[in-house]
Amino acid sequence: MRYFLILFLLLCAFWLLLSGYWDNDLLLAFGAASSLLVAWIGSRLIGADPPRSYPVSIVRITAYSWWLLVEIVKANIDVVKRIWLPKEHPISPCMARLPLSQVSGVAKAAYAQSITLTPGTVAIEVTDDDVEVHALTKEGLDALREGEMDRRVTSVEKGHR
Amino acid sequence: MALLLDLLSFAMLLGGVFLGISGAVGVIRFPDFYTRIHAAGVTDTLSAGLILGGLMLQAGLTLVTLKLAFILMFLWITSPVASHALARAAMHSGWHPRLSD
Amino acid sequence: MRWRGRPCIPAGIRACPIRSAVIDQVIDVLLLILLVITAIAVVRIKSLFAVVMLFGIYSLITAGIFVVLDAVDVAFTEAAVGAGITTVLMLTTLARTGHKQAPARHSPALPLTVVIITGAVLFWGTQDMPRFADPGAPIHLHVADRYIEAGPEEVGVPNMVTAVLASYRGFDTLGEVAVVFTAGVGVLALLGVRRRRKGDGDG
Amino acid sequence: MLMYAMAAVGILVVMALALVRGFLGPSVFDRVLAVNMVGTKTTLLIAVYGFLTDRPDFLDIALTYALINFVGVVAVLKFVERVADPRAPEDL
Repeated sequence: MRYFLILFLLLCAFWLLLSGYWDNDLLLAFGAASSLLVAWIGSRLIGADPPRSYPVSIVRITAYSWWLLVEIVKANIDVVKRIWLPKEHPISPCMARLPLSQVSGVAKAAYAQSITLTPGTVAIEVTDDDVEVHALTKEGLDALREGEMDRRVTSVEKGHR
Repeated sequence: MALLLDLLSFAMLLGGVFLGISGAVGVIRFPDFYTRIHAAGVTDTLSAGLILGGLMLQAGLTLVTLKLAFILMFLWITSPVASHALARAAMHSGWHPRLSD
Repeated sequence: MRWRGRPCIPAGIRACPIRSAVIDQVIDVLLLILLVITAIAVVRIKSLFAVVMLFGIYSLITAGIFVVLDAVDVAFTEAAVGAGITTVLMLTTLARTGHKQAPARHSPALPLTVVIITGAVLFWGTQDMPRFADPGAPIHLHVADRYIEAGPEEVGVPNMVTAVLASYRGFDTLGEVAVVFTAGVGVLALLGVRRRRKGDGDG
Repeated sequence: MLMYAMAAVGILVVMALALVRGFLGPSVFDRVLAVNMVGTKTTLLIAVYGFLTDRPDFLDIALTYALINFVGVVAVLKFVERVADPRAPEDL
């Protein structure tokens, strides 16, 4: 029920933001009705096992996003170099299983998502305690193996508890 | 000020297009499927970000910028999921990557 | 060119903006070239799976062309139905049949001739049509003006296509929905809903 | 105006290059990758085109495209993983 309510309110807010019509009764009713329908379908899909909600530290998430953005830019430049200058910067595709230190499923997903979001590394399989990564270069895989990204995601997660 | 903004968004759009073309060239040029995912990742992350960012600069603080931000957010949330699903599906189908060693 | 502080104008009731026709045409031509290349590839490739994937691309490019032609609602439908649902339906079909196209048993000369003649006739027929976007064309002189001018007040829906479909031609749409519903029920009855399989629900 | 036009044409070039990968294959996953790329680039193209013609309402379309494309790709992959014969990828 709580999940349903949150979803409904979020959808209403989203609808209002995107439509830009605030003063047309008919349209507002349609928006509310469709939000209600989608929220109902959504809560039925979730079933009896609603996802747990986590208190979020906005500051930590922002700091992490910022760091991730810088990493994405760096990784992009690296991959572009390897595309245009294959002689100077050869690729060396490789795979490895790396340990992960997050506890909750959400944090694990966030870590895998971050790995994939930086070009040059793709998370292929995520299990409870490790993640299988395919990397374009050995250097990229080694950088990931040092575990800075892992630590940062875990620290964001720990800030929650 | 307006000129500076125009120049900046011009640079961002050009950069985005350059990255997009680079990624596409990589997708054609890289030897096997798994390496091509990385090249496609370039076009989905920074290229899209620069292009949408350049548009955002032009739109200023309006509903339009908010929508552009939503597009970028959706793109950055969904594209890694798609890449991951792609790689996973390929792996499960027994299509093994070519490794360097 | 600046959008700062400009309100969002609802679809359909804005004046047509002045735009650079040359750039529009360049984009148009490029999209059409991509479309033709995709179509040729669809015909040439034998692997049906690849064909389904290329059809997805074909739909996306078509939707892009619709956007350039200002038919935003059509583009929307094309993307959702053409690239989304149709792909899934065709894949479901492929799962029940084979992945490979059977080799042709007869020479392609006769079908090719028929297609070329039909195409030539259609092309010849376009000569009689009014010029693209001609304000004096018959279709613009009938009821369209009234829909455009009175639609927002009479129906109260900002999107004109919706206003026409759901209000002015409401019975028409009701009939279409009935047809689609009957077709869906018929397909379900033919296929049978034995076990709940994922592929069936996807469509 | 010029910069939007250049961006639009550039995105079209990217789409064309992705299309080449779609033709070449060789595996079904390469083709799905190409479809995904064309989809995201269509999103960007529509956004840029909205600016080119000064019509911000195109952005709603772009937004929906981004989501449809994602749902489509995941649906296709679900299907491929479940149904397609893994031993004959060249054939697919």
